[in-house]
Amino acid sequence: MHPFNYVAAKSVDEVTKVLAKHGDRARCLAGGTDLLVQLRAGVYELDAVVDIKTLPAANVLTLNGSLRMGSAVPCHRIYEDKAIAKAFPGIVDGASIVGGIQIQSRAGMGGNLCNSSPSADTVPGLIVHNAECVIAGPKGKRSVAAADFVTGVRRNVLKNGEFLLEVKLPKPDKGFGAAYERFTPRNEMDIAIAGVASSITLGANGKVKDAKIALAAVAPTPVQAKKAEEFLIGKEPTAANIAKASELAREAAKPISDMRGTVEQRKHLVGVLTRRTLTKALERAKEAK
Amino acid sequence: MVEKVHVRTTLNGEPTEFLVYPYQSLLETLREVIGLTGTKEGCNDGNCGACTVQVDDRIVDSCLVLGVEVEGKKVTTVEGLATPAGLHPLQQAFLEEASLQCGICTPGFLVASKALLDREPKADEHRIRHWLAGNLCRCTGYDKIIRAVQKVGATSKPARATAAQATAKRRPAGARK
Amino acid sequence: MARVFVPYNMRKLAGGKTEVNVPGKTLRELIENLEARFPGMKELIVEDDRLKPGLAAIVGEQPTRQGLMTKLEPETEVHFLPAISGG
Amino acid sequence: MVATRKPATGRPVNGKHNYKVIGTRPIRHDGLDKVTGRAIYGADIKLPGLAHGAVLRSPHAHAIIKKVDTSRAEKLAGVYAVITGADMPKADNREVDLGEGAANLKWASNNVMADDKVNYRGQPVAAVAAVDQNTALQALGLIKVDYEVLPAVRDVREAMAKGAPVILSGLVGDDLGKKVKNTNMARHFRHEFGNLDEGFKKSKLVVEHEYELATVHQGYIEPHNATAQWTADNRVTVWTSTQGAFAARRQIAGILRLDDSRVKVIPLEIGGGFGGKIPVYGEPVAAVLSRKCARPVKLLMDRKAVFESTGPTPGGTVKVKIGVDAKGKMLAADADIRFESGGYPGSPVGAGAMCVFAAYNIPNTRIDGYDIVTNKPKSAAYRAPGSTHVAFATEGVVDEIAEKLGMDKIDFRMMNSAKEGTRRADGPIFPKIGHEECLAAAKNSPHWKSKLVKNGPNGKKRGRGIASGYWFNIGLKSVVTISVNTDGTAALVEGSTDIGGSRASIAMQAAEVLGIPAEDVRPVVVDTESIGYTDVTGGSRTCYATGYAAYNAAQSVVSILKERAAKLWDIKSNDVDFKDGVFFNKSDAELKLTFKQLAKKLDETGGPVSATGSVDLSAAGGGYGIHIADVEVDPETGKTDVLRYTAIQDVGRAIHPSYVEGQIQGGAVQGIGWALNEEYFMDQQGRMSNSSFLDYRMPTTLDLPMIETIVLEVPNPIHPFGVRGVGETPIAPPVATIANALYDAVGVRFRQAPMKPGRVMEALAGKK
Repeated sequence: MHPFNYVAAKSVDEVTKVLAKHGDRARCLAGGTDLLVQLRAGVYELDAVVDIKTLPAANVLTLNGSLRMGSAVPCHRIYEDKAIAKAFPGIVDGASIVGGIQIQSRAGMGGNLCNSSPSADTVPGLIVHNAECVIAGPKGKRSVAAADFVTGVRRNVLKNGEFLLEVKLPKPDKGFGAAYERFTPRNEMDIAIAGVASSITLGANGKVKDAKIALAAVAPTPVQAKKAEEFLIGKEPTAANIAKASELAREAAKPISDMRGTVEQRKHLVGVLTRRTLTKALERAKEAK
Repeated sequence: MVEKVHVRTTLNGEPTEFLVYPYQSLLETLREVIGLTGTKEGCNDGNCGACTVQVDDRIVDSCLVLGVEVEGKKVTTVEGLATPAGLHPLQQAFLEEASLQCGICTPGFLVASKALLDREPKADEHRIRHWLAGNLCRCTGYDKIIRAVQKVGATSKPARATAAQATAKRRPAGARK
Repeated sequence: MARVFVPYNMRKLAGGKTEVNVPGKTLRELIENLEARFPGMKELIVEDDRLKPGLAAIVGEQPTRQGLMTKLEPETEVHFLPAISGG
Repeated sequence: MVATRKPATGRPVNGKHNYKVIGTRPIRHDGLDKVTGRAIYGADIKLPGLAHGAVLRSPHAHAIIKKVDTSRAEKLAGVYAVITGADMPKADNREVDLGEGAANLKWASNNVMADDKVNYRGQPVAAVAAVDQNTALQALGLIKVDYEVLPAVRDVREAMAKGAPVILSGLVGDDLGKKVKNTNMARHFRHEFGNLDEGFKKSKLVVEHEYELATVHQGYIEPHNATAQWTADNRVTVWTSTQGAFAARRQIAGILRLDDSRVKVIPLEIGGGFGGKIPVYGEPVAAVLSRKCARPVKLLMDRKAVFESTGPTPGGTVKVKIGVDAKGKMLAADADIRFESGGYPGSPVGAGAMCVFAAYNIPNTRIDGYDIVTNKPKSAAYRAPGSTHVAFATEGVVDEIAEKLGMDKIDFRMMNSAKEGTRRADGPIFPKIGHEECLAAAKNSPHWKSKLVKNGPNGKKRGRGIASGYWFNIGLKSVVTISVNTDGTAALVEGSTDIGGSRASIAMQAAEVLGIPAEDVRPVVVDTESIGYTDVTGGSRTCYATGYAAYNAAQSVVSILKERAAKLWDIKSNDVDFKDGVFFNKSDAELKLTFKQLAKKLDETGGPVSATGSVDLSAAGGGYGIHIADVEVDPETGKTDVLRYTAIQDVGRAIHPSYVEGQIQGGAVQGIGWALNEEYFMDQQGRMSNSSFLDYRMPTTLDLPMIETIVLEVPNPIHPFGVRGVGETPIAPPVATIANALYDAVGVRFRQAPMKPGRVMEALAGKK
């Protein structure tokens, strides 16, 4: 591994200064469960690593209707918080299956987003919750929708000197429900062959006011099944409509065949997982009315 | 040029300081710098749990933690489970239940199981399997490991002070969630 | 007399026979008699006065550990098989 | 000492026995160090002046090495030595008996360090020794190798296809005795008995299918390690985790062109092997590096290298055809077994041929075995190597025949079962074996008699499968020395490295003879200069053969102690009797001494008492296993979960029941992983894509139920306590068991392993 220096950041400016100085030869360290693996495999080299676990602003976790999660907050703090688990079950679905307990002690949503892997387990959930990513940089803060954050395999909107500070989820409307499910050959310690997050907002008339469907591991980035979403809006959330939406979601998937799965397998799984997560999201939406 | 960093931490209840390069993992620090070889390397990329240690109150893969990150923290390794008073009940149970064959994964399983029973003494078989899924074993098929953890959980009195606590200076109650 | 089972790749040399009765108090003697009767056989079984590496002789029901010195009881069966290892 | 001794006391009684120590569950002597982290494994060794090594491995699966430029690496600060194939002693091109089967030394040398050609991706091409691990790894980056890349031959079909690239130009193939050149087929052998065509003509039902298995790895959690020091007196000392210090010594000495005695191997604790740590990998390389920099050198292998460059069990194809008469009696059976040997010849196809029909009594049989070179790491043993592959095929065909005849699956197997006197399909007659007993035990097991609800929740389908597996278990050489302490305990010195608790099971066998508690026998595993030649811990032989040597040593100790008692009572030694740890004066019952009491008097009756037992055994008794599995399949995703698993096995005599159960549970779970998800996923260029524990999916705690075991004791007549080999048989049945259970669940016969979700889903989609 190429030798690098370590900085335990105490302030946002300290982080942006180090990142700006080294450009793409410096990165933030939160859980490190992707960063250290990639460094060791020589995917890239760094001269400096900035630890943001020591930066208070990146470790906030507050729920007051809306949810603010610092980018260094590890998964276990999210799913072990009873209130958050009750308010945002769709987020907990993803947070509780990243790797095993050891990984969940360190890995967090922030790292999952910045690693920008197509099969990231927590990003689809953020998308269907209409999450906002707060980015801090040398010229101050800016906000980007989670849906737009990842731009390619291991690529995202972060520019030189910028880092992800926190993620904000708006207060869910009444009648909002969300769920995430992935398929893996093993029950734990695995990586998604396909993953789907769905959210449904029921209107007063019981019809679908809004629907979001985000797919993982079936395109270079997490991708939304727009046609399937549009189809559902305004309709009764019947099993038949959900099945039709699942079919449309399959068409949004552009998977490849690799060691983890084939194109046909992934497309088929997107159909199955969309139906299951829409059904679960609907259940949670009804409870939230 | 990258210099070694001076790190102060608490290791198995004792203040410990060392010099380490920032890029050296906690696993490499424990084994090569401090010389405690009880924590084992199985894959060095967070997929097998053989290097599991406890940092503060969470179990982590020490291969995916930097040595410099434990500044000011409390690190517990397999060498810290037994105390002058004797083996930790899990260590005794692993021996009685033949829960190890080659033993390379045993340190990781012991640290992980202790962390579980410290927070959920009455964990059932599914919960134990879920908690230990990050620790791979290739010899035992897991059966006798799960039974040993169940046995200690069943016999542990709920508010029992674990052996490790008995020796650590009296920590403020509730210091651990 | 021992009942020698001829391995498949040596059956041509033995005129297609699968079994041959051959005299011999020890395995060495038996192989000498085999060679006398079917020239060319010995070279496939023995190498510098030992069983070829990778070849095992089964005497009765068990692979022999005494090599060519193995004593043969009357009517015992002798097989030549690939030496096999475990995992 | 005499090589083998007929057992004098303690004749094994079927099942019930009157042993004091055997059958109990003492805590293993090395347990305390292993649960406290004090045990020293290969990677834990520390030495003054120790240098850290790293190996540069070929990125290509098949290439000629044109040039290796190490100049820049040698100049890097902190680098002590750099070596390539040119630095390796020229090992001669001859076969040598490694006790574990023969091996060609030139190829063994090339396998640990290529000279002019690489035959698999990951093969070592250069190595560095430096001040620390990171410097060594950085130095690797400065070594420039130019290759002439050749097309990769990825499996048995590609290797045997017309015009396939020839991997080993020097290879002379043996095709049924005929020499063949320019081939990838290293060997084709055949076993044939009775009249096959006759048998099939008379058969009322004939079923034939071809089965295919992917390459699979042993998956031990401890990566390979090797530390070596080549000293000025031209001697090499090696510290390593190995399954056999003496087998390692022979390979290292052969590769380094030294006499065996110039190499001393010190075995440290070993973190799993299952056959994969019988071959040597880093030891000769560390030694040559050490000679060049005059320092001890430690070489640790990373997980990627363990997958890509150490012996997996071969992928391959197994075709089986069985004919039965109207009543279901097997009349004829034909098998065609083709295994990848990897980059150099030597796959376990011979063992596969021995096991393929071992469970059955079939008059007319033919078995063809092919050992085929491919551009993959050289295959090594993996627990009953070859037996799992052939059981997948045979037990699939047997299951199908039973169904077509409308016969009960156990009755059909019982009717055709091999037993004592059955002629094996490779020729010899079976001694006493326990296949029928296992089938009977399976039939009235709680699992087989339990009801299985066929429909699970959310449309999941359930099924139950059964299959049989066999392994012949080897004997070979072991030496044990026992010395009596005056405090009434005994020291036991042995050469078998302890992977599964064998220190305890060997000490227990000595304790049984000496009539003292197991805890009072202190076993220690020593290096190659401290005990007589002892073969590998493998082939399920350790408890059997080293236990037998311990039995012999203990008997000798008892004889010497009888003479001491005789001296004390002034009588002749054969007037002294010994039972349950007490010496008696035959003619005066009042005169008796316990082992402890007599031990106190050693100094006045002739001094220290010590004896060595040595054995060279033909074979441990063959072991059969019958496994039953209940599975649940999610038709929507193709995922299979194991609901219940029972393994029934005849072990002859269970010395330490906990570790016997542990071997059966561990083997079963390795088999389940092999059946469901484990495989080498190779890309077009013959490179393994999934060389990590993330994508090489071994079962976790959450993928398995408890593994129930039913241990039968059909005593093996050729061991003093009736021990058979135990460790390997349990990996043979699972792949077939899971396949048969999947058929019962979803009505599809799976003939490709692993039966991973994608494959199950495709089969179900095809079936609709």
